[in-house]
Amino acid sequence: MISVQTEDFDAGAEYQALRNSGSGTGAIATFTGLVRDSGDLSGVTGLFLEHYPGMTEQVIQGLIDEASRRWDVREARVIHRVGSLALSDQIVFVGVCSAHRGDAFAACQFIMDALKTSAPFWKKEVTAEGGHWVEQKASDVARSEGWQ
Amino acid sequence: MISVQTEDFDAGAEYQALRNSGSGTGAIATFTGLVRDSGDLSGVTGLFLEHYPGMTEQVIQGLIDEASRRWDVREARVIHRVGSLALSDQIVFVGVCSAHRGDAFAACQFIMDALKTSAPFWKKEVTAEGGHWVEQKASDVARSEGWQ
Amino acid sequence: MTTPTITIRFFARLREELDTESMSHPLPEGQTVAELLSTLSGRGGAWAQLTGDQPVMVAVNQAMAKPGTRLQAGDEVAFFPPVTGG
Amino acid sequence: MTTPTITIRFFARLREELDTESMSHPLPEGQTVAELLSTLSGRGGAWAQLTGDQPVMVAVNQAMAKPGTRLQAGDEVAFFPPVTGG
Repeated sequence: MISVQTEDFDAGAEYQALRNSGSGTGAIATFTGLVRDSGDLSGVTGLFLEHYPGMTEQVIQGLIDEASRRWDVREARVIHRVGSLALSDQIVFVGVCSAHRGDAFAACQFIMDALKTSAPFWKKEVTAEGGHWVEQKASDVARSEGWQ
Repeated sequence: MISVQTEDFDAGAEYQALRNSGSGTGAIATFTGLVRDSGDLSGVTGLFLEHYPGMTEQVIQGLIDEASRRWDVREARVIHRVGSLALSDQIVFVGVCSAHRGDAFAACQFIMDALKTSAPFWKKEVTAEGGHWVEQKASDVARSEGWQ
Repeated sequence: MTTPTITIRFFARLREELDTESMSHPLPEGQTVAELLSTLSGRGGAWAQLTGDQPVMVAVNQAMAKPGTRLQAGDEVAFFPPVTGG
Repeated sequence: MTTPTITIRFFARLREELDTESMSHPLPEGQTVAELLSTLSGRGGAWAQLTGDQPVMVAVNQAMAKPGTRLQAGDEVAFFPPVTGG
């Protein structure tokens, strides 16, 4: 299940959907990203997230497919929000269920790491003066390349 | 928060508690273990989990403390059930929130891996004929030692 | 006979700085992404950044592509900065 | 003068096979975990497994301990198989 949406999501309901994936599931790993107050004085009041409709969903499906080839993945659910988000809002959810915990953790982390460097989303930090587009982090690229 | 309990738990409520841990949280990783129908013909109908009260909580607190020294951990919640469990029941929950996703994933996985080899819980597989105690897996020991 | 065209889309910072979301464009001579970028960059002003120092990512028909990727009539070509989701 | 004692607890398979959850025991001569195991094993029957091939884990006062760990009066000593939670 892949959803790119402006509305918030219920991580608990996503977990329940994964739990209902069948009796062979022994492990569920989830990750949620929140808009973090980075604590500096830049006056950021929120984020604006833009995406490339159509391509985004295809890229994410490709990541789930690749994770399913590399690990035992019974079901994966990915939700990514777009539009205006406030501090502490949920941005992204990745949940994976598997027979085994090593596979659930690895697939969940792989999808999340790869999503950050290959899914066409762009973040703008919003301030009172307007905003600025966030630059890609070298650490995210390195983390994603670590899976290859 | 550490709880060893016979009752079931609400993973969604645990997630919400982690989410309310403060505005510096940017990442929440959770893991839940379920009683898996391993699909063989051994006639297992459920599990019985025994523990060493007192020591269990101390060991888990020690794992959370160690994770907090090694990674940015804003809050960690661990729940482990004991007593009689049926197939598909939830056994264990580990949730970690952090400023950064790498830390949340690593701390969550470390606590879970280390719990399996150092927290005094013992699993008995229940069958119509009685049951048998589960033997420790070499793969779990190897996974736990991988963190040292 | 109609001139073969492609659709070009821009996202995020490029969309804002070029003040263009989407445009129809003649299929470039030579037909590669690199040649298209060179043509667009020749418009000057903000467009010059398309062959500048900052990385520009390209997708053709919603799949990541490279400078040497050949274009065909009807293709959807998208240019955007490195992605920053998640 | 009272004899100094320790409390010994057993868990899981050991608890069942020794049919003992908890017992009071005189502080062993030499005062190490290894000596205590040797004394208990000498009871024969199921008790012999305490120095057999299968690993036996030990905790003293609810912290993991080793064969050489010295015991003191009042200690809580627990013996159990390798753990299998999670």
